[in-house]
Parts: sequence; C-alpha cells; structure tokens
Amino acid sequence: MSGFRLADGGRIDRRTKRNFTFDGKAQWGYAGDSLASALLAQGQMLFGRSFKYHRPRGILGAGVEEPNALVTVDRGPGRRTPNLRAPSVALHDGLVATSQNRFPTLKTDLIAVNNVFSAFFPAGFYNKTFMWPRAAWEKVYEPIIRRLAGLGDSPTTRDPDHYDATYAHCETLVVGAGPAGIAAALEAAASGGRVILIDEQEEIGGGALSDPAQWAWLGEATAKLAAMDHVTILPRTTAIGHYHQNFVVAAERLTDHLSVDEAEGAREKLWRIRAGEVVLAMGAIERPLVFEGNDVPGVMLASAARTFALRYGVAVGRKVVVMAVHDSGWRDALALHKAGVNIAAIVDLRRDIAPELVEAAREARIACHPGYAVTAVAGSQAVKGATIALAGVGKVQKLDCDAVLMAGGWTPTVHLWSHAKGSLRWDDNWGAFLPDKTHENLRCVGACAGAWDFGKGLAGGLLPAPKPLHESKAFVDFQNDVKARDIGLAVQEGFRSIEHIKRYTTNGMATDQGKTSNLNGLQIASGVLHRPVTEIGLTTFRPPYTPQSFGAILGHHKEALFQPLRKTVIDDWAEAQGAVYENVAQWRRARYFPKGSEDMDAAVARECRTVRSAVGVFDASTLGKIEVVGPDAAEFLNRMYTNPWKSLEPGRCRYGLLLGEHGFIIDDGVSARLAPDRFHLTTTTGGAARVLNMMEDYLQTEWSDLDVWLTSTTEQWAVIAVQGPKARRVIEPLVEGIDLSPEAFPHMSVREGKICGVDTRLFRVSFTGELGFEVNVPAEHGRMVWEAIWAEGEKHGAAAYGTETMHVLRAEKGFIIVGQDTDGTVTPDDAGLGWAVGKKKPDFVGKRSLARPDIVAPGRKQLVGLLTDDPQLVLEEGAQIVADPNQPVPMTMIGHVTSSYHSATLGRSIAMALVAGGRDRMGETLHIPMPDRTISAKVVTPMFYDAEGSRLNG
Amino acid sequence: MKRFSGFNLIGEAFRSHQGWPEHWPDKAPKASYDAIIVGAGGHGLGAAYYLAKKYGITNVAVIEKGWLGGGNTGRNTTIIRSNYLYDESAHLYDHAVKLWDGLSQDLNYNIMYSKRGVLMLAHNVHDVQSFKRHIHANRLNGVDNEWLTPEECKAYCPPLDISPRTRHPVLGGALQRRGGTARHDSVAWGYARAASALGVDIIQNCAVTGIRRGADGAVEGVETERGYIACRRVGVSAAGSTSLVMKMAGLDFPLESYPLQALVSEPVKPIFPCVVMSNTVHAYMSQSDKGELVIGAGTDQYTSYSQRGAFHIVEHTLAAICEIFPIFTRMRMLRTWGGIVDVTPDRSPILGKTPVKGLYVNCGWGTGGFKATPGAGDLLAYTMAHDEPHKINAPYNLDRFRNGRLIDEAAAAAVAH
Amino acid sequence: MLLIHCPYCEEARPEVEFVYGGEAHIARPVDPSTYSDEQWEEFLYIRSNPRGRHHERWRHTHGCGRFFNAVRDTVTDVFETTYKAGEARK
Amino acid sequence: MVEIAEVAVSAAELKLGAGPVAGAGVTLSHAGPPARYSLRARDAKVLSDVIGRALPGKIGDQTDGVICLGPDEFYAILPEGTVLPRGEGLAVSVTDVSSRALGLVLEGPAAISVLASGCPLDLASMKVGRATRTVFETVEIVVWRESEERWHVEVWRSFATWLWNAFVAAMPGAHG
Repeated sequence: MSGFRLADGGRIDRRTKRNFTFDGKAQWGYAGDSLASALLAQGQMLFGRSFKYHRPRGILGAGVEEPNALVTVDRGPGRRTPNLRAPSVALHDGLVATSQNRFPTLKTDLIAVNNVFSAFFPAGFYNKTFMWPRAAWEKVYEPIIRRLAGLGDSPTTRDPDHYDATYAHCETLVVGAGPAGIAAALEAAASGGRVILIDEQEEIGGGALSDPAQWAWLGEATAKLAAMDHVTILPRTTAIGHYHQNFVVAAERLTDHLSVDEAEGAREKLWRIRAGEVVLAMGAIERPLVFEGNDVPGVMLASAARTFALRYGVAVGRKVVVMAVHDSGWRDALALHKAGVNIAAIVDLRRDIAPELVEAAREARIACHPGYAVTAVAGSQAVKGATIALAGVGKVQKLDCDAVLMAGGWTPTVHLWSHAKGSLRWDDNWGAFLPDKTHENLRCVGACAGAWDFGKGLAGGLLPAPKPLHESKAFVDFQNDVKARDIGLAVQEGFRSIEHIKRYTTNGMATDQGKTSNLNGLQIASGVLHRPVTEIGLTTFRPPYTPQSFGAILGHHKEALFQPLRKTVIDDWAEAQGAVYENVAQWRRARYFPKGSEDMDAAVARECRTVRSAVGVFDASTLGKIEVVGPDAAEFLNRMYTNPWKSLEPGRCRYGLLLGEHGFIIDDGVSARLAPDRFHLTTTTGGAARVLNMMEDYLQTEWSDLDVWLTSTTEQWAVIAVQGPKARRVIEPLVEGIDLSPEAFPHMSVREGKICGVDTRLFRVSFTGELGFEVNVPAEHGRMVWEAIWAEGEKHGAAAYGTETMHVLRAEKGFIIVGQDTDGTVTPDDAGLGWAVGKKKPDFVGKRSLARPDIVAPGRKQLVGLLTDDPQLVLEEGAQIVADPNQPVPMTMIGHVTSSYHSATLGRSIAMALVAGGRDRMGETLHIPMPDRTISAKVVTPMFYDAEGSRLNG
Repeated sequence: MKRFSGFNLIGEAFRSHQGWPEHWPDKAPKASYDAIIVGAGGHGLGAAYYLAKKYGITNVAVIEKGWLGGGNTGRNTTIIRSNYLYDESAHLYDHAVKLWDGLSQDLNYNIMYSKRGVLMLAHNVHDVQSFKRHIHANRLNGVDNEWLTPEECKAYCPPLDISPRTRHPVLGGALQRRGGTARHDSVAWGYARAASALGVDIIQNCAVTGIRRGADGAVEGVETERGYIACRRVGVSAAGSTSLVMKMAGLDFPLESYPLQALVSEPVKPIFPCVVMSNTVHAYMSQSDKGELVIGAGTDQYTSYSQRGAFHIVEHTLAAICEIFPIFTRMRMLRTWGGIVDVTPDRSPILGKTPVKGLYVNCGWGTGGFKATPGAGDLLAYTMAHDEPHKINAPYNLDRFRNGRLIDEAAAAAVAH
Repeated sequence: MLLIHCPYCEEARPEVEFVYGGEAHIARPVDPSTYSDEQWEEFLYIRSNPRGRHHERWRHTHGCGRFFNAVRDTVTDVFETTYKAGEARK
Repeated sequence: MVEIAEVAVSAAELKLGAGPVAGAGVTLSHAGPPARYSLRARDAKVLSDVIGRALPGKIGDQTDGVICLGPDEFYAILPEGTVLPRGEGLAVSVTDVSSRALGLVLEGPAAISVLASGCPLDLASMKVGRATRTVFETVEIVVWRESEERWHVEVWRSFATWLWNAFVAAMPGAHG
C-alpha cells in the first residue's frame, strides 16, 4: 500500500495518472478516480467545513448523499461551480478544486469559533434574539449572519458554456443502472419496445461497481444492451423528477468529467422523457449512526468505504473500526478485509448476530464487540481512536483506529416514486418507507422496492450513550449541523409534526436534502415523542433528486435563443436607416429614425412636421390581422364588436371596438368588408393572438351554428402606412387598377388591386388625421414595395416615421391607444367611445356588463384632454391628477395622465388623461403634483388638431 | 410565555436549553368559543392574535386541518411590498407593511423582516409608463416607491445585466426601499406563540367538516373531525381551500385554485442584495439569509389541488432568471415545491363579511398573500370584532363582482398597443 | 407536463399544445339582458372549484385548434375522460 | 465583484440563414416558395368541390400537399402560383396565406433528433406522409414527415429566424 492506495483492485486505470490541485496544492490520482477517492488515496481526510459551526468534516458517503465534502470546481473564466460533492466529481487532468466555507483555510478556520459557542446557537436561536435595538437586525445582525451562511461562492460572470435539450419517448424508462435496473432494462428490451436506461454515475452498474464478483456479468450485460438499437444508455444522467403521466426529466452531464481541453459542445443536456412505463431501480442509501463524535473526519458510511476500496482501490484508513447495527456492516467489513483493508474491529449494538457473520469475522481475525456502541471518537480533524461502551452506557473500551465506519441500515430511494404522488408504507424491517400504491404506470425494483438482501438489522440510528440527549453532540444532519439534541429541543418547544421539526431544526434541508438525515431525524423525534414514526409523518420529496444546474434546465433558452424576437420584413431597412427600436409584445418596432445628432424629441418633431406638411411612411406590419370568411361573417362580427357590422358595404371599413364579457375595452382596430362573406380585421399588435383565441372561443363554443371561419393573416401581409397631404401623390404612380380619386375611393374604404405589380389590399384609413393609405401586400413583397414607396416619397420630401411619431399624431387627433389610454378597467363610455356602441343592438360581447350598477354610476373616470398652463411643459405619462393641490398626503387622486407629448404641429404640449367625471369638468383647472412642483392644466376635449377633419381629404 | 431575548438565550445555554417551554400548547377543542378562525396560516393566526391583543376577544380557537403554517405561509417566496397602484390596494398593503415594521418586537419573536428593497424592472416603454403611474400614485398616497435608471438598478443589484443588447433591455426600475422579505415560518410560529400566550387555542390536525347554521341562517358553529364546536363568529382564512369551506355554508365563491411553484438554489455566499421582480420576463428572485436564491415560478394554467406543477414552468422560470442575471447558469436548483393559490376574477382578495351572518372570509390573495399577513390578520380580526369591515378592507367585499367595482391591479398593467 | 387526449385528434398530446379554458358547461345566456345582476355575476365569476372531479374546457390550440371538454381530478390531475364540445356533460 | 461579459450574439442580431446548413447526419435548408392556403368548411365535400381536389379524411393525414389539421381545417402546401377558387357564398373559407409562413426542411438520419430537441411529439411514431400542427418549444409549427428522413417544417415568417437558429444550435448534439 502506497499512502492509502491499495496495491491492486478497483476499476481505476493505474497506467493513466491524472494531475489536479486541491486548495492550490498539486495532487494526483488515476483515471477512473473521483476527486474524493484521489484525495483519500493521498491521505486527505479533511474536506470541508460545516454550515453553521464550521466544524471540520470529511467524507461521509461515496455518492450523491455526501453532505460534507463540498468543493468548488473552477474550469476557467465564467466556469466556476460551487457546492459540488467530491465523491461525484470525476477526476480529470487539470481539475482545480477548492474547499469552501472556511476562513482563511480549511485547516485553520477562524469561524470555527462558532463551534465553541455552539451552545448559544441551538435550533431556532435566531427567532429568539437579534431583536434589539429594532434597527440592528437589518444593519448589524442580518449582514453578519448572511456572510457566515452560504456555502461556496456564486459565479460572478457570464457562463460561456451552452446547454442542450431534447424530448425523448420510450416504452420503458429504467432509472438506475444497478443490477436490478439492468435486469429490468434487459427484460424490457427483449419485448422490442424502446428502452432508455439512465444512471447518475460515471458508468452504469450501480452497486455492482463496488462488487468485483459482479464485474464479469456487468460487462456482458452492458455490452448486450449497448448492442441493441432500441436501447439508449445514458450514464452521468440524473433523473431529477417525475412529473404527471410518466414525464421524467433528466439531466446529462456531457463535459464536466473531461479536461477543459477535451471538452467540446454543450456542457449538459436536458432530457424530457415521456415513458409508457417507468421502472425505478434507484437503490438504497446507507444510514449513518448518531453518536458523539460521528462527524469527525474519518467517520463514514461502511458502504462508502467499500466503494472506495473495491471500486477505486483506496483504503479509508490503516486501522478501521466498523460500528454496525446491521448485517450489511459485517458484509462490508469482510469485503474490505478481503480487499486488503485492515479492519481492526466490528462493534455491533446487537448481541444476536448471524453466526456465519461472526464466524467469518473470526476467521479474518477481526475483533468483534457485540452489544457495544461507539460513545466517543477521539480527534478533531482526523480520527485518532474510538471509545465503545457496552450498550452505550456500560463497560468502556478504547479502540485504536484511524477510521470508523457506520452501518445504520438502508433507506430505499423512493424520491421519484414520491414525486409521482405514489404512496409509501412504513416497513419495520427496513426501518424506512417503501413504495406502496401509485396511479401511474410506475414500479420499483431492487433495493428501492425493498426487494434486496442487505441482511437484517436495527431500525433506529441513535446509539445509546452515557450522556443525556440534551448534552449530546451527536449529529443527524451533518451539513446543517443539526444534532440529535436539536430535534429534542424542537419537540420540547412544541414542534410535533415532522415538517415543523424539519423547518425548526433545518434537519434535511441541506444540499443533500436529507438523504442521510431524514430517517434518523424522524426516528429520534418518534423516540422523544413516544409516538410511532407513522404518526409523525414523512416530509414530502420534491424534485430535483439532486441539485441541477440552471443551465441544464433552461436548455437552449439562453442568450440569443431565450425568446424569439419578431421582426417585420421591413425591419432590415429601418436598421440600415439607423432606427431606434422599442419592444412591443414579441415584436421590435422602429420607434423613431434619428438623423445626424437628433435626439428622440428632435427626430419625432421632424417626423411629425413632415407627415403634417408632406408625407410620412410607417411600417404597420405588426398589427394583428384576421380574415373572417363565411356566409355568417357579418353576423359573427356583429355579435363580437360593440358597433353594427351587418350594414357595412363591401369595400368599406369600420372602426371596431372589442370588449371582454366584463364590459371593459380589450382591443380595437379598423376592419374592412372585402366581400359579402369576407372581412379583413385588424387588431392591436399585442392583442392579435388573444383576440383570435377569444373569437374562436365564442365561435366554437357559443355560436357553433354560424358558418364562419377565422384565419390569422397577421404575417401574410406587410402593411405600409402612407400618411400626409401628399400621400396620394406618392402611391399614385405605383398603383394599378384602383381609382384613387377621393370620389371613387373615399376615407374608410378598401380596394383590391396591384401595387408595384403585386396584389394589394389598399385601405384608405388614417390614424394621423391626414389623408392616408395603408398598403397591404403579401409579406415577401413588403420590402420591395416599401422601397418603391420610399423612392416615390423622397420626391415629395417624405420621412419614415416610427411608433413614437405615430403616437403623437394620433394623440393630436384624440385617438386612443388600447393599453395606454385604457387599462383594462375602461368602458367605451369612459373612453369617450360611446358613439361606437350600437344602441339598437340587442346583444354583443360585454353589453350586459355595461348595465352593472357601478358601471352606470356617475363619477367614473373619463378620457379628457389636458392643456398645461405652461405650454412648453410636457406632463409625465402616469402622473396623478388632483383637484386640490394643497391637501395633505394621502391625497385624493381623481385621475392620471395617459398620454403626453410635445406637439410640434401645435407648438405646445398636449396630454390625454382619465379623470373622474372628466367630461363635466371641461374648462376646469386641475393639478398635477410632482416631487418638485405642482403643474396646473386645463381640462379640454381630447381633440387638439383639425377638429372638423378637413385634412382627411388631403 | 418565557420571553425571548439574547440574555435568556445565554442563560439557557448553560442548562442545555432545557428551560424553553412549548411555543404553543397543543389544545383539544372546547365546546364553544367566542370566535373561531378556520386555517392556521399566517393570516389566520394573525387574526387570532389581533382579536386577542387589539379587540379583547380571547376565547378564540384557530382550527387547522394539517400543521400550522403548512399552506402558502410556508411555501411562498416571502416578498413584502406595498407599491400598488390603486388607493384601495396601496392602503391595504401599506397597512401590512406598517405592521411588519416592529412585528418582531410586538410578538417577541424575530420574524426577520429585512427591508432590503424590492426592485421591479421595466423592460419596455409600456412598463415605464405603468411604473411611473405607480410611483406617482404611491407618492401621493404616502407610499415609498422611486424610479431608478438602469445604471442605478445595476448599482442596487449588481448581478443584473443592463446591456441594451439583451432580449428585454432594462429601461429602469421602481424601487420600494421598505419592501423586502421576512422568514415565513417564523411569522406563523411567532403569531401562534403570541396568540397562544393571550389565551388562543391552536388546534392542529382538525379539519372542518361542516358549518352549522341556525334557523335564521346565522352561523351557530363548526363541525370538525374532533367534534362539534359552537361559535357564532367564524372567520375563514383557508386560502386554496376556501371554496370548499364556503360550500359547507352553502356559498359559492368567485374563486379558483391554481398550482404555483417556487424553487431555491443551493446556498452561496451573499451575491444578491435585494428582491428583484420582472413581470415582463417573468422572474422574481431574492437571496435568503441562508444563502439560497429564492425564485418564484409561475402558476400552471389549470386549476388543481395537487400541490404539484409542471416542469416546463420551471424551465421558463430559470430561463428568465438567467436572461436577466446571466451569472447564475451554473448555480444549481436545490428544491422545487408547489402551493395552491386561490385567485379571484380581479386577482384582489376578498376580505370581509359574507351573506351568512357570523361568517367572515379572508381569501383570494392569489400569489401575493404573504406580504399582507399582518394587515390581513388585523383587518379580519377588526371585521369579526365589529361585525363591520374596517374602511381599509371595505372595498374588498363580495359585492364588487356583482356591481362591477373591481380592483384589478393586473388589468391596470395590461399590455396591448 | 400533462398528456391530454384530444377527442378530435383521437390522440394523447403534450400539454404545451393546449390552452386551458376554465370551467366547462357555463353557457352564455341567449339573451344576457334578461339576466339580473346576480345571475350575470354568477355566469361571469362564480366557479365550482371542486377538490376532485372537475369539468373543464381545453383548446388544442397548437394542434387541431378545437375546444373540447374534460373531466379531471383536481387532486391527482388525472383525466377521467375528454369529449367534444357540445356533447352532454359526463 | 460581478462583471457580466456581453452576450456574444443578441436576439436582435440573429439572422435567418440563406443556404443549406449541414451537420453530422442532417441538413437544414429552405423549402421552395409554394402557395399556401388555409381551407375551412363545415362539410369537406363542399370544400373539395370548390377547390377541385381530394381532401384527406382524418386529422393528421395529408394528400398531395393538403394536410388535415383539424375537423374542419385543412392546410394546403401547393406548387408556387397555384390559385384556388374562393367558393364565394358557400359555407367554406379559402384564404391565401402563401406569405404567412416559411418552410424549413430538415433532412438526414439525424433530422428527427434536431426536431426532437424542442418538439414534444413522439416523432419516431409518426408515419411517413403524416403531418400535424404542434410546437417547437414555444413556437407553433406544422410538421410534415415527407419521407423517412425528410421533415418539412412550416413556421410563421417572423419566428423563422429564431427557429432556424434553434435548429442550428441543436445540430451538434443530434444523432442519427
């Protein structure tokens, strides 16, 4: 034996050395090692510091149950990962690992002073103090507690890695590739269905990896499965949760086991698997025993020592004592002995032990101490001996040893079963919960089903001790520093439900989520309360089974692919012109087109003036569009919208106002009747999908007798608004087959024809108050037609304008923007749109709600215009309005500013506002209190420009 | 009740803490009470406490079907703020925030109210308009809320990515400095302990199975798993189970119960100093004193009592978190869980009297009930003590669904264009 | 993610193709103007919200596009059945 | 100290690729610009008579480029320039949506794996010739299995850039 590395054995590749560092110190191991096994082989016993008391801690387990040995692995800039379990970190060349939660070093941690004062920090201590003086909690106590808490350090820059994701389907999903899982996979594969076999470890085999006798079989079975096309084997893949109807989510680690140079492609991959049947073969996790000194580095699970020796060829000590209450401890001791580990003694609380085990131990010349319990462990940073006592309280012996192994029985891993809402039943023999019933096509096999022979043993983990419980320093949850006596204290303080005990003590709430502590905590609470375990309950298992990176879970949805950004076919042109954008729903829209050094105000003023004096061109493609077709189309629209539609002539347009059934405005738009049975509807940009879904709902479920169909045509048409006195002159040369004269083509009408040689639906509509057209062309021609219009427009001094100018121009005319001047609580009358409600219509969506008492009551907020006394002052949108500016806070607010701009056309500011009883306040002066001053403004009709509408005709 | 203090903690340390009594004694139900609260969450326990403390009614029982604080009180992301738009909401939530301040001392229980600030991010022009509207309304209502530029947002919360090249650039934020978090379990335990000390019986593992009404229709008492209890004043504060309890009294309610998920990361050293909410990206996060990143996920689309949500909700939540805080992709999700939230048509609570005399209700808090805990408890207690709502909760009546006077904060932030 | 049997497609499909549509069998009155404020409130807002069997609407929005009804247990989230819109309550 | 590196490519900078992109076992390319129609009818026979074509009988079936998407809904992907009669006055809806979508084609043994990276359907069980509306992550698509290894994906125009890039991102991890 060199160091702690056994002379032979294990699945490591002794010809391939791996160099790495731990806390800056050069170390080495072999290919196939874990970080834990490589460090143990070098004699490293101290791996980390506990959460609360900063006690020195070593390795407890060899797998994901490890609570103590948490490390940070740094793979270069942006690639630092905290809180990884050393036994689950595969060793590779160049691995850089550091210990955590210590100051300044792992060996000399000054914060371990907490341990000295641990008596002052029992469970729930923070509830009892830090309350005086009142301000000190946030200013003094909390910052200190926060700095002391936490484990590793968060990354501090963008992660350069990317992550993959997929959906997968199979007839049988097997979770866990130990012997039971492999057998289940072979059986399922034989039936010909698709099989996915996943396992969290570096290679499949599970417990068999720690049992050389099974390696030959394991090799054959693995090869057989690998050869089958319909079987997918996924090692390094953790099933993180079971969701409804056998939807199992798993995360595959693709590159972390490779050196940085070898790593290529995605770091992790999310598997979203829908399975016909799920077979859980997740095994069982050994339980520690609860005794004084059970957290000294070198005290670990017997199964872990077995794995380190037989799988990694590492002895965890030179003189090892086994403390067992279970046969499996004896079996592991014998296997360790056979592998060359010096087992000094087996201590077992039981007196009645299977004779063949005792006989085998004798043959191996291992001292046996039946009826004894470990009552103390010497050493602080490593084991230096153990004290045992008969039945924990009687005759005392000291044992010379450098490691103590604990065999406290086994807890079946029923996490995914529990995620699936499968019920559990208590089993006295296992001293644990076993799977019972489920409504999913889900079954457990092997150890997690209770169908595995670990031998027999005692169920409780708390060993008898000479000290009373309240003086004991025996640990239950190692990471969170929960002692058996904390559980006693919780019960003493009236916490009886296991959920309360867990939350009060934090038992089971560490990063291992209680894999080794839940059952012991439950048993101790049961003992203190003198009530059976089943009456205290089991805390619910929640996904994930083990912690999983955010990256794996978000999959492709990172950075540029986070969410689609929708652009119109004219967007590229706007970008080339230097447009500044704003996001509206999923789209980006050009907000304004600055020239030279113009800021937004200057650009918008110029764009506005150009539209009013010449012509402007605007990309309106994002407006929602719905084609409504069928003999009952007009009847349907008549029922949906507030105003009448049946009388609308083909070729004409109408403004439509859509309410929810609650009577409030939810959308609007101008729509056209193209033919008796065909309408072209428009909606707001953000409302497109919502409106279509709402209309489908009414059509399919309320009025399914109507012969009418809805088709989204939002993306079929690019829409180019040409607005301004010269609009007609701009499009005239480009249009074929449509008489553009005012007589033949009046305001609010639509014609079909050609523009630039392609089909168009040409609307004569105006959201600016100017003569205007909206040119609809099939999207793939949108850019071409836009450029042709632009070229024509430039001859007439045109400007391209964006959404901001569109907003100003419509506000000058008092046109509302749904969502800005309305907010989901505004009725048509509130918005001054009473004219758009068909008085004679017997019904439309939302009509009944308009008759509710509060909707017809006086004093509702109504849309009005505001003109500030100082014409150059632009009110802030969202500013609140009061009648009496001198009242004390809280003030009575009577409304707010919904839209506010500087109008270049009018040379002054204008605003729209929702004001209580607003239409009865015309001419009144109201006040807008701002932080630094109060602004006065006069209530006016929300129509600031060309009230008679003469400009519509150019 | 043995007083909690640093002095007593040190004293107890020298006798292994054997002198601490039960937080609240386990009581068997009496034959009758002057008032019963159904549901031992923070709201219900708070109501019992204030009934005893402020309104002089001490013969009170809180009846809980499971363990106290085990519903949404123990399952939420503990965000506290009051920067709501409408007067009704601002007054309601600010009443609570005023009570949060000093609650630890009032209860003699450190509930760890941490005024670390709640920052709500604006990602588009509409958000900016909406947040400014909130800020102005809050100012005139005496509620603190201030506008921060993107750079100020970044200074307040360094993990924030304010690059204009992100999918949803940060255009600014609204910060309520008095907003923050508190320790959820401690709130329930603190109220239970303090109420218990004033004579309130806390009865766990005792489901209500019926509400008995007299010939005049008024409440006479409640049937429970542990027998009938006479009582003429019953306050129901049962969150997701409110519909079921109300049905026992013959009332149908405008409520639906949805699954809501939340999750935490593994603990790390302090990196995230405040609470950040982004409605546009759908991300809500803070860091607990323990070091875990505490993240609110969305509700599932369908009603359910399963306390179990779908995974794609978690996918979208973490994608959103990493979009605005890109340093966290290598952080690891430690635990997810689900709660049942009861949602009204206007997503504002119902807090007041019901059509049944002697039956009072506090429900419909949706995803935002924790922040209101002390206020909701106090107002339910006031309403039960006076058989009239306080002026703060008077607007939160059931009539509003009939007359149309809804209090729809979410609609006020509606997006269209 | 639920797996939902669409009665039109006659196939079980993933939840992300569907949009939930609230409680089923709440018909809009033929003439809402005849409804009292109480009746209208009930139509708009009152929901059964049961713990157990729930009749609800779904739309296979990203599939066949159809609204249909389902009976689902709100405690287990298990679907008992799904059926076409217009069919009698099951 | 937090210092957040700028994102390499932003969502706004994503480009819709022009030509085929080849990966291991899969090629992504654009389908030609066909004529597209959304076809609706209460009685499929009436619709069939209007457009003069046979219609597939069941949801998910496809006949000569006409896909049955729903009980009264068909989606036709026809040769460029095809013009269908509108059937005015009849209980049908014939709507030209040629420009609404773009067609992307994934071809090769690993094509199915690229598609499965974001599409939750059991694509392996989808028979050749069948087609359906579904989603790729959050984006609605129509998937048509044209042959064993050729998948035609229809997506609304403004989502095509995102989808193209999502497919490209999934190619290195795809397998045949």
